[in-house]
Amino acid sequence: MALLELKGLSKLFGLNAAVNTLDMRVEEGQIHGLIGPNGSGKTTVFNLISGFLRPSKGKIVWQGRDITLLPTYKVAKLGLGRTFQLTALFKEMTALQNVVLSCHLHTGVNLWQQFWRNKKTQRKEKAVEQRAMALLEQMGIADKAHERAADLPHGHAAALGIANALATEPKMILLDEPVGGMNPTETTDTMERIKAVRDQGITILLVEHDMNAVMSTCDEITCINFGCKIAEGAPQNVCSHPEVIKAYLGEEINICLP
Amino acid sequence: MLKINYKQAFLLGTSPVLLISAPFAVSAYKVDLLTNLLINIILVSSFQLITTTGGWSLAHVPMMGCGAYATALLSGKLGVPFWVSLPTAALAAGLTGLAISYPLARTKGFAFFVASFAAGEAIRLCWIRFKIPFGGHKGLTVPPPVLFNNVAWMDFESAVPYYVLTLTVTLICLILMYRLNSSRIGDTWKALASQENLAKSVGINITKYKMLAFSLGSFFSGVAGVLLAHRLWAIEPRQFGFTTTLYLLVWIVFGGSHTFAGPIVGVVALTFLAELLRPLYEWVPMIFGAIIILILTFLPNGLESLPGKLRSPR
Amino acid sequence: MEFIGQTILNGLMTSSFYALIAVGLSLVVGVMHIVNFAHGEFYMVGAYTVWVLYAKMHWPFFLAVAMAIVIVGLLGLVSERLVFRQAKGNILSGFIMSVGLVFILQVAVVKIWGLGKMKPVPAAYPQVLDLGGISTSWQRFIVVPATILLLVALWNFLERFKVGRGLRAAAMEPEAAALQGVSVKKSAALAMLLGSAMAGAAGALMAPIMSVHPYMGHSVVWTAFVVVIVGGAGNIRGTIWASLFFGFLTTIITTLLDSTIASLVTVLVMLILLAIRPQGMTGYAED
Amino acid sequence: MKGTCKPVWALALIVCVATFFAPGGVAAQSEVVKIGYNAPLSGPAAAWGLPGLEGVGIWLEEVNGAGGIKAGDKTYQVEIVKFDNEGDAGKALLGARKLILEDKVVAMLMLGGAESAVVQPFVTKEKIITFVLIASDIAKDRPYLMDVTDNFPVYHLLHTEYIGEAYPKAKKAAILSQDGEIGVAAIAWSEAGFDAAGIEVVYSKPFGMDTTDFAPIVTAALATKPDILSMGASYPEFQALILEQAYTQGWKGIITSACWDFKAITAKVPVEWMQGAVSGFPDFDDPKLSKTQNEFYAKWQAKYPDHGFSEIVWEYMGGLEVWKFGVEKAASIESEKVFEALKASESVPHAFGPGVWWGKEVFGVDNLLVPNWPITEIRSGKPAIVAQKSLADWLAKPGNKDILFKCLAKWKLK
Repeated sequence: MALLELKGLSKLFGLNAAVNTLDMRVEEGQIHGLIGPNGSGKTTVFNLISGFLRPSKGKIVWQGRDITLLPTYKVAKLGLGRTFQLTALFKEMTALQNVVLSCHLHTGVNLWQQFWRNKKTQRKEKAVEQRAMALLEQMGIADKAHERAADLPHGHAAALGIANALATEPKMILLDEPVGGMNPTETTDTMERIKAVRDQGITILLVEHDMNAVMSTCDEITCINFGCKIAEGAPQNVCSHPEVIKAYLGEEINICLP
Repeated sequence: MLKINYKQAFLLGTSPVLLISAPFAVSAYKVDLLTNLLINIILVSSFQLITTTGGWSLAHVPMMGCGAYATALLSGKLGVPFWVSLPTAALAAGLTGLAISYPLARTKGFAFFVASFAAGEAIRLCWIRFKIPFGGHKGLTVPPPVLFNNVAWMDFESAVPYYVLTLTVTLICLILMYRLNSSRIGDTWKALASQENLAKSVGINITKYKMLAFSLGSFFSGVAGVLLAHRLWAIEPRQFGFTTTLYLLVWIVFGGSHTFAGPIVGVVALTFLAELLRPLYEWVPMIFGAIIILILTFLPNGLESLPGKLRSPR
Repeated sequence: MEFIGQTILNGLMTSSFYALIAVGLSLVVGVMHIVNFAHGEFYMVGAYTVWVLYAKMHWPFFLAVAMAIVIVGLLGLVSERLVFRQAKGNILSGFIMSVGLVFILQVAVVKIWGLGKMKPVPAAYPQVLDLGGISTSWQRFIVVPATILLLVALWNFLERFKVGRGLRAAAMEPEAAALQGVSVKKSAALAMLLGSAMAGAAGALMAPIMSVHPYMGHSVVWTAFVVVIVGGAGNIRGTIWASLFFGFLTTIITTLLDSTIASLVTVLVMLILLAIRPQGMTGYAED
Repeated sequence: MKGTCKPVWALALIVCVATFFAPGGVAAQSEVVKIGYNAPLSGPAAAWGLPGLEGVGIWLEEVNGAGGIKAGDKTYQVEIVKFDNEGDAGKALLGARKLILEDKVVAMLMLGGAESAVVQPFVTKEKIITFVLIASDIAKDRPYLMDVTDNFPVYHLLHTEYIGEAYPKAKKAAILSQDGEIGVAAIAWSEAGFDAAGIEVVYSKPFGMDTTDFAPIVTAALATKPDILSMGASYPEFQALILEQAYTQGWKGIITSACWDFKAITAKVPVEWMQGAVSGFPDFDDPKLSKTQNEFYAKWQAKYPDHGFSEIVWEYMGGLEVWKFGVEKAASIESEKVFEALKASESVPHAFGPGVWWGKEVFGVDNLLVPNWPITEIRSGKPAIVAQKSLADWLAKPGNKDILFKCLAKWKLK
């Protein structure tokens, strides 16, 4: 059974269909790439899955359960994390505080305990902090734990974004352009970390413009244009698909395999 | 746990002495001013709880009014003692806040602004329209609190004992609010104000947290309302009208809303300014207006950002 | 029958007053994203201009109205330049600054012309207009055609002229407008000029039939806001419909019940609409 | 622990700075007697406070110029200490505390209304005599509150009686007044007056304080076809708008009100239409008033040529005049003694003639100074005194008292 399944998903803005009867399956344990030219509706798909937008038609099925109309925070609770384009962070807080806050779902501390903070709560908070620190370490930014998120350079900010998403203990994360605006070294590093996350058993759905990065990491790719699926399959197959080449014509024609 | 150094111990020891001895150094009128100032400090700090979540409520002063009206009905009409009516009335304000926070939490930014005004105004119009039990424009009378009968120094009709009572309540409220603000809950509020979408995506139920902030803010403003009502001995709807709201906003903008201390700095500074300018009463609104425009132009984050600016002039 | 006719006439006149004051505010809120609380004070300055020019210096009424439009329009332009531009699009700063402006203008007017009782502005057209049993004064009736005239003029300006179209675009889709080369600063200044001029016109036309005093703006500005919110900021057509709706709603409820209930219903209608459609109403989305 | 300390220090710091910065009270000079003026001086309600200062200023010049006020063998210069309460009851109480505790005033002038409820418990405790402009503020638990100038709303009984006598054909009356303490009092007393005069009250619904558009209200009132339109105690800015509406909606009849802003009204409606309108306040140049009043008016007119005259100009000053009378009688400036001397006087001079103390029957205490109240009618574009009526006579008429009590009970004022 697929982990996530989109069934005939559509989203209309006025009369324009940003997403048009899209069917898609994401298998567990894979890195699944979602590509398409600018304005083809990739981010809209993410927003639909994570509950920021309500689809006009169709269904979103998560582990066999219909989550189409759930609000975002409940989707997150079910184990579906995400990051944002241009990396959204809690800018005024330190990197560590960011991750601690993102552990929100799994602190085991209710509101009253958060306010009162007895010994037991403090112990629990300590544990959360340690877990957050471990996540930072995993993303390679442990040395930046006490810097303000707003002051982090772009590469580190992106890593922190992923750490935030991981903190929700997801089964799957949606990454929205994780390497956008990075230099080649940063890109390679980040992609390696993403692979490491996958190897931990977390499924990844990824929107990315950097074709080299996509081709070298993804196990499976879906290409959409004008909200419609035009190709799906292994990277090599999608890359050479005539529809895909046509869609990318005039944009990034130099798609090549490594 | 109890690692207090000497400086802290000294401050902690001396401050209560100063706080309690201060009123004996000045006239009874000044003591009343101080009492009013303390009440306003609760008001701005409780407002800060709400602004932390990113919403500037225009219903906060009517929420204070809820506390005042509740205590007027409880202790004035039903004869409930002050001890009981203080928390009960504050709770009433908190519950009213909870009720109106549901529609309000759905809105944000500009829409929140006007919707909160509508909610506050609706409450105020109810006090005016429903003469029973709210007394219409005439308002209600509130008895001075009696804690113990026939204890001279506990006569809360006079300024100094009431100041001490207000001081105690203010301290308790400030400590609670400060803890709240610096707890994980406070962090979550700040987080959802700065990055609502990210907060949602890490599983925070932002509606719940916004409603929590709004009702807690209303609860503490209700406390301020109770203290005000028992010092004024009578309340009327006009006291909780839009002019008071404007002054509340001016205080906060003047002090800055990003830190716990900012709003308090604002209300204290402007209260003194107003007292110093008393001889120029006709000009006071204009001076306030000019100050506000200048502050927002040159110091957009309020007085609290001044030390930072002085340290690192850009 | 007469009672119903009179109520319809009353509702019509209230609606045109709402439209006159709200359309200008709608432009300002829509284009500049500033909750201009001083709009009511602009209205007050318009009324004072008519009092000074028409009642004290005996200029012809419509010349005084025209002058009020010009003066208040310029006042709006100046306050945009000196005050609102500093808010840099921050809604809260803009609002608080406009509150500062309210205090300044009120005190200035009190200091120049004094407080005390309302300023008497005689009716320029006091004749009674009798429409078969229902009646009003010409002075009051004039507001209806004048409003229609001003709104048509504004509409034409926004439709026909390039700057006007740019302004409308800036209100509806700020990013798209910026892409098309509409200067944000210029359109803000223009919106402020036009919006304030409308407030000046409202004050000037209402001066003979309202009480002219330094705080007269306070009572109308929230009504104007309710109309703008429900009609959609920057949406002229919506604002006019909302004016008609609230004009008749308040008139009917005031006639049958009382004015406090009318205010209560008005704010509740706004609250409910905002709760149902939090973003839709304002014409532009946040963030 | 750290989290707990911070607010405590901060607060201590604030309070300390406050105590040291706050300007201290100035010691009272022995030769000066201070009177508090606790009224709205800024904001929307300032129209009820500022004009009074004009009259008070003229009075001070006169009294201090003549050497001051004599209390026994001592002479005092009178000083007015102003406090702007912005029309806010809470600020009014703060002001009362400042004036009495810090400035040591011996009497206080106030507008009254909602502020009285808030200020009176404190004033009663301090035993400071307070003069207000609203007679219905008088109450048993406010022994030191007096109204010595304005007989509002009591004189509504006399206006209505006069209308009943002068216009026997008028049978139906509509009362339009705002929904506030003052407005509702006017409605209740007017209703009693009309009832006693055999006139049916067909409309008496109070309108909201924030009303700006009177068309629907007037339409609703006129639908009851009244012969008389009473504006109760409508604020001047409301009166002009109500009358403009009544005129443009084609109504004709007898108009009455507590007082006029005649200049503002006749800007909106023709003077002829206002002919015969009944009210209780003459302009002070009325030849039927005493020479003192005429002279006061002339002086005021010379000083403030473009201000419109209103009873507010006179009323606070009228309080001072009565206080002066009390001081001379008591031969002391002490508040309690002045109060007792005033209450012991059989008759106290009032601008409209000698007045007597009344109020016990309705308010529970005789703290209202009642002269024979003038009735004015608009004659050739100006209010002119046409009669002077006595409250005692009205009350003596059989059945009148019962009607009054019934109406007060109906409006929950007793």
